[in-house]
Amino acid sequence: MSFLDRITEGWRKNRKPGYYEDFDYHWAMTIDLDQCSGCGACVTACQAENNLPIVGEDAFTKGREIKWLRIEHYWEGEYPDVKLNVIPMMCQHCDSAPCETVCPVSATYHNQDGLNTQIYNRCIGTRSCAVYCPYEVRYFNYNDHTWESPLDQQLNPDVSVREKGVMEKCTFCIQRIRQAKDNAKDDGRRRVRDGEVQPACVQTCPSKAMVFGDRNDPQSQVSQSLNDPRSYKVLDELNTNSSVVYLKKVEAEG
Amino acid sequence: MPNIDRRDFIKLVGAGGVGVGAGVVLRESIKHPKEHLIPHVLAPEDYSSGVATWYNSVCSMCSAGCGISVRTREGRAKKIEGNPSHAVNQGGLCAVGQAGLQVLYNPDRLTGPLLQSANRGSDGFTQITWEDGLTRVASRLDVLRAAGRGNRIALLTRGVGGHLAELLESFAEGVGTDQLHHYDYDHPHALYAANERFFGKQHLPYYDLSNTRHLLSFGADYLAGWLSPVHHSLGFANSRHGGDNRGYFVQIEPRMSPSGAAADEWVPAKPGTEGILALGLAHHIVASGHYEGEDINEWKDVLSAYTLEKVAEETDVSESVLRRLAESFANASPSLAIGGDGAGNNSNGVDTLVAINALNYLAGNVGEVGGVIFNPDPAGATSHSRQANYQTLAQLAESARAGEIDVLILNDVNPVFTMPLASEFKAALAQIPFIVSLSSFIDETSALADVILPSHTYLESWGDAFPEQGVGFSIGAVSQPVIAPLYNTKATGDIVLDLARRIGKPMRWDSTEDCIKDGWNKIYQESDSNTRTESFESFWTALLKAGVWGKKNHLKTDTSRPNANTIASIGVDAPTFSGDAELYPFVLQPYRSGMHDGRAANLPWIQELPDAMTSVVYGSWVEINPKTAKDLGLTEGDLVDIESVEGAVRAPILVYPAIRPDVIAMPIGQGHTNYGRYASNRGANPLEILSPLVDDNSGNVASNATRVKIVATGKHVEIVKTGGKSRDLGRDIVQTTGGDDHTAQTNSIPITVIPT
Amino acid sequence: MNVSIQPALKSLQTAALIAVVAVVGIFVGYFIDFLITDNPEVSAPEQPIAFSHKIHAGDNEIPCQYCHTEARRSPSAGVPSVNKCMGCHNEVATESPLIRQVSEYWENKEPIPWVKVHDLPDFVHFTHKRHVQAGIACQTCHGPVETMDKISVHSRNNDGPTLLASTTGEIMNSETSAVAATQNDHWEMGLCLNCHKQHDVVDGKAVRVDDGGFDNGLDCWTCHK
Amino acid sequence: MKNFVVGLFGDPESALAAAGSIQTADLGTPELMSPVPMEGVEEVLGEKKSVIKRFSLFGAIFGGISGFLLAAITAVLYAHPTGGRPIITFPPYLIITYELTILFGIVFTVIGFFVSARLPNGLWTAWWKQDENRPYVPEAAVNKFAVSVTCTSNESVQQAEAILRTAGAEEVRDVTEEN
Amino acid sequence: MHGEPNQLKYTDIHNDVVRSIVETGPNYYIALVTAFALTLICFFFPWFYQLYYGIGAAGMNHPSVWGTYLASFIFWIGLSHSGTLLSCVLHITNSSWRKAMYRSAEAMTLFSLVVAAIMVMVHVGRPWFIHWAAPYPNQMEMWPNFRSPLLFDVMAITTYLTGSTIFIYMGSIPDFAAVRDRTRGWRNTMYSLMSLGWRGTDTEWHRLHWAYTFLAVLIIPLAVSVHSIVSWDFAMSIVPALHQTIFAPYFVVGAIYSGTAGIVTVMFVLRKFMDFGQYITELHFDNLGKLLLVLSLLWTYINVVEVFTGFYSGASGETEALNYRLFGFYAPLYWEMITFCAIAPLLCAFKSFRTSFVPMLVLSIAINIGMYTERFLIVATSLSRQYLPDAWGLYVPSAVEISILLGTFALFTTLFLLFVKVFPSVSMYEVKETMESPKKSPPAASEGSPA
Repeated sequence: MSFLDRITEGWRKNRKPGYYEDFDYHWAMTIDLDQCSGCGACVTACQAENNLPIVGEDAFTKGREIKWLRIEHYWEGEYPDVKLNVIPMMCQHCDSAPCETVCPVSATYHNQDGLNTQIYNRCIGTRSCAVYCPYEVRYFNYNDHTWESPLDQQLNPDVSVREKGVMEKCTFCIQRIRQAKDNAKDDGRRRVRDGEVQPACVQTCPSKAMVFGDRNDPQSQVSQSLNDPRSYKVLDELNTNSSVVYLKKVEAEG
Repeated sequence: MPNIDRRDFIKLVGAGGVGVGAGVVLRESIKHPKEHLIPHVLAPEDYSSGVATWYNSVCSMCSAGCGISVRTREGRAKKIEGNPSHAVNQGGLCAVGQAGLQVLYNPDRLTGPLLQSANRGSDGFTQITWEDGLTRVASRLDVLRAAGRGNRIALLTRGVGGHLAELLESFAEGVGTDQLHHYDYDHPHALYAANERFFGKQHLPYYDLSNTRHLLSFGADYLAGWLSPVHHSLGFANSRHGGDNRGYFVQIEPRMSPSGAAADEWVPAKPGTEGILALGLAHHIVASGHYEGEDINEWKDVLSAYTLEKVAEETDVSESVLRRLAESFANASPSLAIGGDGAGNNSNGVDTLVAINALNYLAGNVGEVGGVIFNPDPAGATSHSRQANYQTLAQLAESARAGEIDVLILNDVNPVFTMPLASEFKAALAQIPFIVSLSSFIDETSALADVILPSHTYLESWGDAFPEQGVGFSIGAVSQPVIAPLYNTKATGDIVLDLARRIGKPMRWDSTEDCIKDGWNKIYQESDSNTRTESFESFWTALLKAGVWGKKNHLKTDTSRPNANTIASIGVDAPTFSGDAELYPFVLQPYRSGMHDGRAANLPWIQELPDAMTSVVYGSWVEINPKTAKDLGLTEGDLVDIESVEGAVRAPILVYPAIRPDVIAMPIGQGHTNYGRYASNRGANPLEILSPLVDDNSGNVASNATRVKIVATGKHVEIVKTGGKSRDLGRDIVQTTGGDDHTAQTNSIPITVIPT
Repeated sequence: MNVSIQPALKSLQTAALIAVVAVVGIFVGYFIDFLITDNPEVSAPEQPIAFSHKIHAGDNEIPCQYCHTEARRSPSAGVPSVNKCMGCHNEVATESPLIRQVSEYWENKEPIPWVKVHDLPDFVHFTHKRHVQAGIACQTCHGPVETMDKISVHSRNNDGPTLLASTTGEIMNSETSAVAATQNDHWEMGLCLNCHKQHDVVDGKAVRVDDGGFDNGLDCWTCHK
Repeated sequence: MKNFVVGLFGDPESALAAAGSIQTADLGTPELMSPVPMEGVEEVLGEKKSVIKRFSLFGAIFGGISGFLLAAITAVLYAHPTGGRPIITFPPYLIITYELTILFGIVFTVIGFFVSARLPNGLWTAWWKQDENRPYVPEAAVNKFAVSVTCTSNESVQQAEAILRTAGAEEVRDVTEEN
Repeated sequence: MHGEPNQLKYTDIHNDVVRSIVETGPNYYIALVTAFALTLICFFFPWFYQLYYGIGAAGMNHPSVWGTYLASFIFWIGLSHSGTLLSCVLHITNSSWRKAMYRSAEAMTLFSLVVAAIMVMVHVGRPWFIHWAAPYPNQMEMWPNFRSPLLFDVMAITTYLTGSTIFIYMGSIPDFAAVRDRTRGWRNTMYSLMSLGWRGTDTEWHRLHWAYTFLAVLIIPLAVSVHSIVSWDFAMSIVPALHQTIFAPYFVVGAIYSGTAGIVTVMFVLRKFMDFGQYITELHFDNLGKLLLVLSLLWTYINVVEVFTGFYSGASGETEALNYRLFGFYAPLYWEMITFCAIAPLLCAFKSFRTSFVPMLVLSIAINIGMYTERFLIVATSLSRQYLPDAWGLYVPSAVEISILLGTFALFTTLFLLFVKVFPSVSMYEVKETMESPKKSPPAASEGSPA
């Protein structure tokens, strides 16, 4: 393939603004806020799966925790008519992600699975993506993190340990997606089955509030969940076109 | 070319040399270090480098008995997940369960037997061999046993379920003592007592949250700490999407717990008045004709005092709310009332829980789907009778003080931390001549031991579990080692077996594995044809593979009515509190947060897990109502002393929007003085200042019945929390809907079980 | 008076020469270090036992996957267990001093601490399984291992495509064969990228195509983690 | 033989007048050297044209095109979709285009300047033989205005010296080829 | 010597300027060594520590991932707009008062840009990979992302740095030639090379004039674009209070404003310590004072507009960000900025103020403190109050950051001190141009013929 051909080919394939809709998969997640109790199991699952560092109290005090998935708390009203609304907040894998365009070195971009990916070893640490992200779900390694031996033995070998100066964020557990695709290849299947991939948070959620799957597949559980009339996107007015969809909490009358 | 003289030449050579050196250094500095490939001597069958192997086991972080699947790579456990086949948790797992890996890999774990060579509690431990350690212990035991004074040996273990309990039982018998106590701070003694009184069964029933349409939870934090949180979460989620008829959840508690936050309605009744409230509802149900049983008149008699007006006054809940709750509870079918720590750990705790049982009975929820179901046969479940309540431990301390205990064997239990200071438990331990600990860590209690024989973690040893509250039917699971022991430790069962052999009372098993297998063989033999396979061996293999076994034999069995005496005994007194209400204006509610009873405080993931309600990490705090804070002139981070009659603890103020103004709350779990690098000297332990006020019906301390006062210290600290401002300022981040569009069915969760 | 800059340039020549020599020196030093440590003759790390791939894979034509059994089913190719070595060497060449070393390890039940030669950085995800199953010959990346007494860090493939004779058990024809990593190719991103660009996967086998270009695993997360 | 006769003047007007006389006397176009740019040179010695603007224009156009192509081609060579935008996104690429337009405009202007002013002095001798040696008087960098005449014969030297003196040169020097 | 310029002779200028280069007193060395030592201690040591430890050495945290480093970057880029832009504009408009000061103003541009570029290195997490932001062919076949506003920055700053360097150099060629004739040894070699063999012929002057004019024409839009692009680093995000169309003009005005104030400071220093009193006169301070007044009014206007739009938007995010800036944690800084940049410069309405040197120096420094605060507030207040209140945080610079901030000034001073010894810091030929040219006089021997 000649140089010129490669250019024309690239142009042909990618010129349309919506070309990402033709991607192989389009992973998406729904989170039912009516079922989420904010217990935090997903937070620890994420930390365990993705080698998130134990940053220590000092770093927490300075606001440098690394939580790819966090639970946000919003109180409503005053005592005694007070309510707490919780919402798990992680990378929304926006199709129109503000963070992607700003990275000068393409360390974050939209991949063929519709994921907003972060290539740690390409990152030079401008931190602009974290500024551009309205969900504030990008976390920066302010220093090298260590695991006191033998805690290092729990590190997931499928996920790299990020070094200082690198931005990181939720990947939808892309290593599991990759593993599932690998398994599908072994089985001679072309596609991953619905439910075959579950990010750590979805897998562990005690109240099964999270559903993950391919929204290109209309039969998938997540596609059906997306059609729920309760579905909404956080900060949808920013047109980020996110892939994480929340289902509204129900306020029932006694 | 310029003329190069000698000096120039030297310069050139110098420059070249420096350059070459710099080049070499440059390349060397960017090269990767060499690594080694360490092959096996003999390749294991189920091992392939780079490929994950999963082992099913049982979580032992609390007594809920969730099934886990542990992912291992290259012989190391990498991740704990819920076992999707296990009916209790169906793949879900709480944060503490996942942090079990850090029990295994904790840098503070003991790596071999230790001997206290200095004063007790001084951390003057020296390494000894197993042989040495076991001999020392065995000789002590042997002397006592041989002299027939085996009863001077006391065994205190954490709540051990399954066949390991049988093994310990057998050991106690062997050494000739009946002082075998299981101790868990969170064991629901009051609930057992109340169930025995009302249902005549000293068991935990199955609370079918999944199918209920209306849940009244009296201080039961069922989503976070009560009985089987993961299973309750499943039930909660299922009920919220059980079709058009979405479950309605009411939480009655003075301080909003995570379950209260998830509920549709939070009712901040006065602390300790939950039972009165329940009886008020019962009164309304009976009075308004919702209950039509034959014994209606007896009920009317006993409930006559609990009119809504009076109850409203006593509980500080308006009459209209009470009426509405009673109506909807009675009309919803099925409905369910549960009572947890908040209600049970009061001076009137058992009465309160009996009242809640009565409420269930009156609403027709007993034995019904979506109500309270007793497992017909809690197969293999451990008897509650060995569980030590506060009184038992106080007695143990008393005998220790009296010099009646010669040897104390501790197994992974930390009463020094969870017992109030007023019990003087720690001082009592000092009177015991010889203390052995089988703990994997040095904690406040095992620090007092003379010999520590560190046991395996649950991920390295055999065990099994039969969750008593179950899932509506009998279920059991085997806990198998998923990783070769990291250190020079032994399984608890093996230590006990070894000791038994050494004192000449060998048991009928060779090893823990043997014991577990033996137990399961019995289950296999007794089981019906559904679970029969070709042989026990194939059953065993299949069991280990699936990680769980169950028999779905739930029957609507127990609909028996409480007899007249039972009904007549119903009644809840006003709660009593220690401390003068004038001097000590606030009721302290110590509650269990993410740290469990404190045993998870040494797990960094749990320390770093923001609290479910306040998002605080690494530390303790005191929750007070905004109004109270304003009255006292306190703001977040002001360091205060919480003083009870018994003592004081120091922690910063956290203004908490959802707590009664006359109540303050503190999380349990922090305040360790000696529990490894992650837990030690962090926060405060509210259990220390509890008054030893005991509910005689359960024998347990009424932990919600201590009055305290707040004394400002004038100091200020920064509370470490992840959250910024917890108000959404009209930004619609968490959106809600009250309309009809919530009826769409999405995540209906079928309860499944895969019997082997 | 002359204002040309040439005299000034001339007077600077020595200084410039020194600077140039120093800069060239850095490159030379870098290259010398490269030659020393990367030369197959010199750079191959000393192994605990002087195992020769030449004898095993070359002279005796033992297929690679006879020992590296996991290459087909696992991301890592794996090293054979001591047991595996002893499987043959119970019978074969038992008296050789090298084999004696092996049997010593076996008798002590100790693993042999082989030094890792082919190492990828932590952020790289590479799976042998996919590549072996796609019919890529080991030598494509590892070089003519069957000619090496010692395995060297960077494979140099001096003989080109003829080395594609597969030791995986199947003979690769020119159609299915992957192109060999060319001479002096280091294990850098460009090496992987080139091959991925030039090949497509047809029925699970890598096939050289001329119009592939974009689809075959060019996503960064194919190889990064 | 090539001689330069240089007259030094204390003021620009005299120097300009002298230069005009030299040119009228058919002694070739003299070179003026001054510490500041002199006004009115073009009236006396004829209009000067420079190729700099062509260089600038070419540079700008070249820079613009290469800027856009750089952005566009590198984007399609290894496509990394970002923000759901098309791979060739005009608004940002126009900014790159703009910047490179200016960058190359500047660089080519400088090249144009060097070429047209034959600087650096001494590097262009290969192409402009007559530039091999050019006269210079250091005073011209301070406060003197110099007129330099290139003479190829003794007569012209004398003639030029005469004209310069007449015009009021403070000093007249013969700057002979130094080899 | 302190007469009016038109009483000076060409030789005076020549001698004064050359003296400033070749004659170096001990004070200069003391100043240079001090500045260099401060640079090492305050800038490079903390930076190396940060390289070793990670960005955690600074005070940045989760919501506020940008901090003083970026504020310093904008500040220095802003300061750079003093010189070249002003110089170009004044060159095109033929303002003769520019000529005595533009060389040092351009030098300010250059060194500000250098410092700003270094601040980028300080700012990023892995500066050892910063070359990945440059388009060059590599085995990874990776190219930078040209869609990124940060890459616009890279391109713009590269261009601006190139342009400014060339511009200051081109303007200095005749002066290098003049200095060349007065120096010997290695200096002569250096100036010979730097002057490129300039002879001052009519053709050379002509070419220089055109080239210089073209450069000026090219650089004016470039300079405007540079700070617009810097503003887009922020404005292209959707952070409340940053996502604003007014940001580009806001930044450009702010940049010229702080740059002009910077020139006043440098003018004062040159006047005071380099004995250039006769070239840098009240006239310059007067004109710069007027410029400052105009710019301060413009700047105030844009600030008022910003406050108004924020207030008028009614969007929770915008109003909260505005509220926070005006009355929140950083409010004292905000009001300090308003005092220094909007109120204090009104003094420039009085000619007596404009023409007094010390008050102008104080004002110029105050304005730049205010402008630094502005940049800091842009970063700090917006990032700590974004869309999700639960992710709000607070950012306080660490000691390392403050030290590095101070170090940048030392670095700048060091570079500038080196500059005044290499470059003629007042443009000789252009100052000569502003004088009346010598009149016809009787022939006389040339005075003080240089070597």
